[in-house]
Amino acid sequence: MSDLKPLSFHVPAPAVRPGGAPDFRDVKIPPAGAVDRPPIDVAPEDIRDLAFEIIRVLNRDSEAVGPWAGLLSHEELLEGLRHMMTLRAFDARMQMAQRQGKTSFYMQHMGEEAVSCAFRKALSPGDMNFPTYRQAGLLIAGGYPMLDMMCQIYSNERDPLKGRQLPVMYSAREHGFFSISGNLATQFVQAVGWAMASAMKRDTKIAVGWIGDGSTAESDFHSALVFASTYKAPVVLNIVNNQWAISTFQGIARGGSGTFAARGLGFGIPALRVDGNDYLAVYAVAKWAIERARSNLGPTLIEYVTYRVGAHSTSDDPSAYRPKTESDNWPLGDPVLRLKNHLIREGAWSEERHTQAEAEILSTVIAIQKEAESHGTLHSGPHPSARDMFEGVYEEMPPHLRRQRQQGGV
Amino acid sequence: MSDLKPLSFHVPAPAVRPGGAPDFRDVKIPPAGAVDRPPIDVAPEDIRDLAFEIIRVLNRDSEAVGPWAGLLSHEELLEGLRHMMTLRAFDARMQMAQRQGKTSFYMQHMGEEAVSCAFRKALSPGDMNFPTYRQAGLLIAGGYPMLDMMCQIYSNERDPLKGRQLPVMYSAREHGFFSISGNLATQFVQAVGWAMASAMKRDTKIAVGWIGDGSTAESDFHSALVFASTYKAPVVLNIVNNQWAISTFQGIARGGSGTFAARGLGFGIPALRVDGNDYLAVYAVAKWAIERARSNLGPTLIEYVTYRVGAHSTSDDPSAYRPKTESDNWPLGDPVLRLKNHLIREGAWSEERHTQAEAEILSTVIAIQKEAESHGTLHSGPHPSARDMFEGVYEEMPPHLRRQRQQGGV
Amino acid sequence: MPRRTMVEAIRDAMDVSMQRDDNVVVFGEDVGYFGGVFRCTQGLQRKFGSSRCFDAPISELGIVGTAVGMAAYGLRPCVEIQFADYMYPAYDQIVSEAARLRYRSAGQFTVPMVVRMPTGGGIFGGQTHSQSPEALFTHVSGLKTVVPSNPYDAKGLLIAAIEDNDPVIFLEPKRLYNGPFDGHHDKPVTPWARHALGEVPEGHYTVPLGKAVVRRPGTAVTVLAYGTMVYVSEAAAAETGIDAEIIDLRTLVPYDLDTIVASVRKTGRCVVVHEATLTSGFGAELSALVQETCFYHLEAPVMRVTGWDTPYPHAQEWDYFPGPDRVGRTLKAVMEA
Amino acid sequence: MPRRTMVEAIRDAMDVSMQRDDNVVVFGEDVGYFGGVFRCTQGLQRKFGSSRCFDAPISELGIVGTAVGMAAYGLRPCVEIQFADYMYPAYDQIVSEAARLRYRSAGQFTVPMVVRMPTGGGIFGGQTHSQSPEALFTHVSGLKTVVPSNPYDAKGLLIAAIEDNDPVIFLEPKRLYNGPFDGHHDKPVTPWARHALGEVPEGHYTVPLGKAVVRRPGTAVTVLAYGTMVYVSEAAAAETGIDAEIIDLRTLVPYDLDTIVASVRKTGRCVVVHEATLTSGFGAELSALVQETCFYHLEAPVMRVTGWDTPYPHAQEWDYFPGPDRVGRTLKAVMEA
Ligand SMILES: Cc1ncc(C[n+]2csc(CCOP(=O)(O)OP(=O)(O)O)c2C)c(N)n1
Ligand SMILES: Cc1ncc(C[n+]2csc(CCOP(=O)(O)OP(=O)(O)O)c2C)c(N)n1
Ligand SMILES: [Mg+2]
Ligand SMILES: [Mg+2]
Repeated sequence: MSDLKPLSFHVPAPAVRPGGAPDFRDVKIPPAGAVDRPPIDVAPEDIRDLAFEIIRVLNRDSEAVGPWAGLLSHEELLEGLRHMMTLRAFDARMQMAQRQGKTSFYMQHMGEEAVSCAFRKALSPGDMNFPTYRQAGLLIAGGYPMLDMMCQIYSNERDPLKGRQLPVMYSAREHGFFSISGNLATQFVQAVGWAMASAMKRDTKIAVGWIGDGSTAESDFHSALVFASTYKAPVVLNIVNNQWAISTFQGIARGGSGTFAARGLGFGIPALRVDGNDYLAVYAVAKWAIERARSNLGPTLIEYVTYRVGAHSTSDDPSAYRPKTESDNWPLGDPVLRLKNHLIREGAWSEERHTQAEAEILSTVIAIQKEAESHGTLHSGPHPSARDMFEGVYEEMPPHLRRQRQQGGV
Repeated sequence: MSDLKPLSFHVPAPAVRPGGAPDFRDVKIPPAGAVDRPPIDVAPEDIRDLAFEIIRVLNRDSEAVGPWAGLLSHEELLEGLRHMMTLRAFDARMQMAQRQGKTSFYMQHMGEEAVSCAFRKALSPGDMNFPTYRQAGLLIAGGYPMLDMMCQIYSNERDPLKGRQLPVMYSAREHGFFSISGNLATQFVQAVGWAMASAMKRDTKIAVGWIGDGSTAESDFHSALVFASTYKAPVVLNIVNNQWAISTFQGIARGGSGTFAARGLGFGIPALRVDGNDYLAVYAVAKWAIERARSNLGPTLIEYVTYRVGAHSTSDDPSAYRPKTESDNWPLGDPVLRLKNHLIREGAWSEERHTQAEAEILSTVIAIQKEAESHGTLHSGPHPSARDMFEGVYEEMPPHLRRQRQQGGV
Repeated sequence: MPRRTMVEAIRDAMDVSMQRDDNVVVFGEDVGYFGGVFRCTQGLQRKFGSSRCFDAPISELGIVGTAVGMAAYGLRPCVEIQFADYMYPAYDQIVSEAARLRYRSAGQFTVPMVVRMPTGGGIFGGQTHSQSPEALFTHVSGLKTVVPSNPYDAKGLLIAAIEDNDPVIFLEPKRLYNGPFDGHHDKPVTPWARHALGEVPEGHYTVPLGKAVVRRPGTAVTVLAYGTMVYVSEAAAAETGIDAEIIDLRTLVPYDLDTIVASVRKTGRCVVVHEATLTSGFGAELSALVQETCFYHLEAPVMRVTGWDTPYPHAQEWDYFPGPDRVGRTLKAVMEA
Repeated sequence: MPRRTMVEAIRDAMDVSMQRDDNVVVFGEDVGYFGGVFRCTQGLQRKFGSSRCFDAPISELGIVGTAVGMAAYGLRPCVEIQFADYMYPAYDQIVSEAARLRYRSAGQFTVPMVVRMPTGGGIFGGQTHSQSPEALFTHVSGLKTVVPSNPYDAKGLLIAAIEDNDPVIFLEPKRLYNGPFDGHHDKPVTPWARHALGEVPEGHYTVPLGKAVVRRPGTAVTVLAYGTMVYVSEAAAAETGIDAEIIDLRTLVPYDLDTIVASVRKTGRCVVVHEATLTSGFGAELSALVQETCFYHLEAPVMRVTGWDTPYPHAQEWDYFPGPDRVGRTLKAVMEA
């Protein structure tokens, strides 16, 4: 042992940095239709390989192929397309509103629209999502009023959260959308608790946890797997792997040859990976996992392989840490475009109708935005009152807070 | 969806409870010698199956068989036997001392002696363990003075930790033994940090994290895997699965068809399971993992399958939650007996020499105990002083603590 | 009326609550089959089934995190952290989630959850079985923090906490589980059976959160205490002969300022006693509040007697613990000031 | 002398420390290639290589937990938590491990580690980018807690913290990163280039931990403040015309009692100001200390001006923030008391 070589420290780095040419050669993409669709009561140990595959339905020719295809009608797919287009238009407007100083902060979904929009379609009323800030598609596809979303973003007098929360940190219980936390990952384990409660009460509702690739490093992710597997909770645990966590690529979170889905294997939790830019694949996998949960078969862990096309938030500029054109080279393409092309190929849609729909959607969004702004923006008010600030800390305001409110003169 | 069946809540329970007959039928034990020994630079994805096997060397006939056998001489094995016997004698005496009120608390190792004693043998000077309270074998096999251990247990005037720590929460930097924390799991990730530091400094030393099966549920376990895999830290991560966590069986921590070792798979960390009651198997696996770490090949996760024969601690009575005779039925037997029988079969040992060694060891332990007690016990003193209580909170005592020491009159 | 230990009273509170409300569930490490390392949940699993009372993995984060989800769903989880010293892994879920959820969701989601944990020293538990972290909760808006000092209050406060619609941290002074303890560790233990506050009514009753109680009326000096320190203060008053008015706060947040102010304005002197370390302990808040509200009535500085600013040591337990001697000395000092 | 922003001064402190001592390493979320979301570590990876400055997974527990291991090995990690609001997952490693290790190992293992984190409000960050959790550290024996208020101090204190052999929590008031801020949010931002304390010497120097400084000498009332509140207090003094003596504490623990006592004994009055919520905030400790040590010199109660006991709201930021008006009103009240 005297001729020991010194150790060396390894810090993973992405294939390219700004200035370099985008390179996704190490992202292995199996062909569409290639991955089996096991029965929902499959033994988790029999499908361990699915944690290292990618389930895909739409192929390069925009056809829906393989065992996960064929679940949605054209009408349903057109509705899905509209949801994604609406989310994209909404994002564009709010992003601009932030630049205009009408709110402090915004976070967009560009490139990831299929994940939340398609997943939402597979849920039933009463099911509860525990989302991150990048699943507004759940609200849009779930029919939550866009006006409420905008009023919250503007922290105006009509803000359903009374100005207390950051923009985009929505809460909509009636729409199966849990209050978003600014602290990453905390809600992944709460989803498991909700699901446990549903099982305890012999309810039929399930819960859904959402987390980003980077956030899987947080402790709550682990607790969620521990509790979900121990109590076979009726929960779907969704990991949205959009390749980036602010400025760090997924190699800082993933750990060598592992996958995020494969984190489930040590817990006996069925683990699937899916093409997150494929509306049909996302829906199919979501439906499979939701059925498992609802049939009391326990949790499923799903990794959505997608790409964050935009900046992390309005406070971020990704050109500082990745090539500007990286997103153009993302091998799974654009979810809106892929679904549009599929519907055109199926004869259910056309370029013209798409262009027209785009214009229609935009003008609807703009109309709602106008209405929202008539209730105020962060910049110009009117805002929720200072009184609102003191309310709701407890069910009843305790004496010390009442004294403080008096001191505050409100 | 109108005819949905209500969900139901699942709480895992052990096969038997007090009053029932012990039943280990669901513990699958592969035959000794059956599991391959891959090269240390194997790709983690090529040995995923090892996370669901058990590496064993000693067979039912006390022979050492298979690819993991043949690494230790008889002399070395005899030394190992002596370490385990010493730990057992030490435990017996300290357990009794606690009953006699000479200390507040004790935790024994009965049944798990091979794990820490054999692992220690594979380490080099300068390597650092981050142990739990059930690895005193690392100290005994590492030559740490038993007198120091006892003085710490008694919190007497010669206590190297000055009365500040609970009994059994040793600290011995010079012996590669990190200060034990009373908070479970916290040190698993610290081990990774130590290993990262060693790699950063181009040192040749490695670190070893230790954790119990139950404690793998804690967050630090997850962080350790995240950081170890990200930075390929030169660390061995040891999970001692002794089937119990105080009163809860491992089903409360494991999650269905997973194994503790398989937690490594999602991180691309090689994961092995080993017969923890087989001194030879533990040594062989330890050596493999330590060589990997020292060759800059990164972390290894090892699950030691063993059984906690005794109570959790002197505050615990296991007859309240498991059959009294359960330990007699543990299919992997007793580590001391198995090594003894192997050495006898090899012609290197005999019943007589064993009995004689037992007596010798006991009298040595008793002699040291006498000496330790001459320096005081918790019951009767002399103890470290109240002055010691105020020292060492910071490198230099800050003014406010100096004032408090004055007020305390010391 | 039956006499109960504090352990029995706490168990009884959960039993009564579980009977009255199906939504009350109890879980934690070793809490189910075994009934908890201090036996506070013994028999509940057998009585209510393992969907109502069960063992949890060793993850304080997971215990509180799932409880937050359950509470938001509509249950009333009452969870146990095995020792308060082990609450830190759950601290994020308590502070960032349980305490904030009602506020940030504008009341859409609430967290009617109780987190029970044994607190304090006196059992030779060393630095990880002896801590008193109450100040880490009292600083967090949205939490209520309760510390009972006897079986009667423990039962009534715990039922009130379970019925409360906000998250409540319920700190159980473990040295009081089996009897009152005045710090004279060399004297035999008094059982609750011989103490009036060991009388615990059957069935449902509550002791309201946010109300302190005068344990010993007096005129010379007000002592603000809670948990074990109530008995230590009583002993100190008895042994010094100082006619102290001893207030048992019971709830730290929301605190009962009226009771405190009325007493200090009467006595003109105040001593605050707790086991937790001094700096930034809850005693600091009490001291600040008293001088803010009673400045013109104070004849001497408000003094604090607390654990020292060191980790809780093992061998030096009785040097660390603020016993009747230390409290008595401070009472005298305040009287002479 | 060069003028620097506080961000530059902090970066410079790490740069200087990394040059002088190979054992200093810097890591955290987005800290490596990108240089940190507030740019405090920009350029360090390029200069010192990715073994000395690197990106970490999003696990505050892991960041601090590995740093504890590195520090015990012999390095001097200086890690960043992206916002103080995200320190809770690391709280167990800070409290149970970093703060206790020297003590429980009788000095065999020590934790010369710095945990930097942006703190405080004023940037419309809402409840999870605005918190001031200093009291959660000041209650923990074994930790030091530092809050600089200007570039000069930030550099000198951070170098001192990195060279300190105990764990130091280094809270950086994010609203001060680019200029002093007195709470008048509607006025244009003053850059550090126009402030004397924006003068930052090149190279190595330290500002010792545990020493406060008088920012504005005065005779009427002592104001105890730190971070952003130093400027708010200055504005309040100027606007009320009250001759306040403003003390910038700089280090909260160990605190500089001598400077505090000397001032309060002189002025006979004291106001404590911080952004953190009132109850059990560090202001409570300061208030308690002042009245314990200066009781007979006090002509009015020690008063506190702080954030309210609510989560930090988004829209009502300026109703929440203790600005010059609120401080001024309290100064007047204390003068009239
Ligand atoms: C506990 C915590 N730590 C750090 C942050 C700061 N932060 C906000 S978003 C983010 C990156 C998250 O990345 P990922 O989980 O991949 O989600 P994505 O943004 O890609 O959807 C970070 C580090 C936070 N909000 N909470
Ligand atoms: C953070 C924390 N939570 C809970 C405990 C209480 N506790 C001490 S040992 C133990 C069981 C640990 O079981 P396991 O990890 O399997 O180790 P074993 O005792 O079997 O060696 C528990 C729950 C603790 N010490 N620390
Ligand atoms: Mg991401
Ligand atoms: Mg165990």
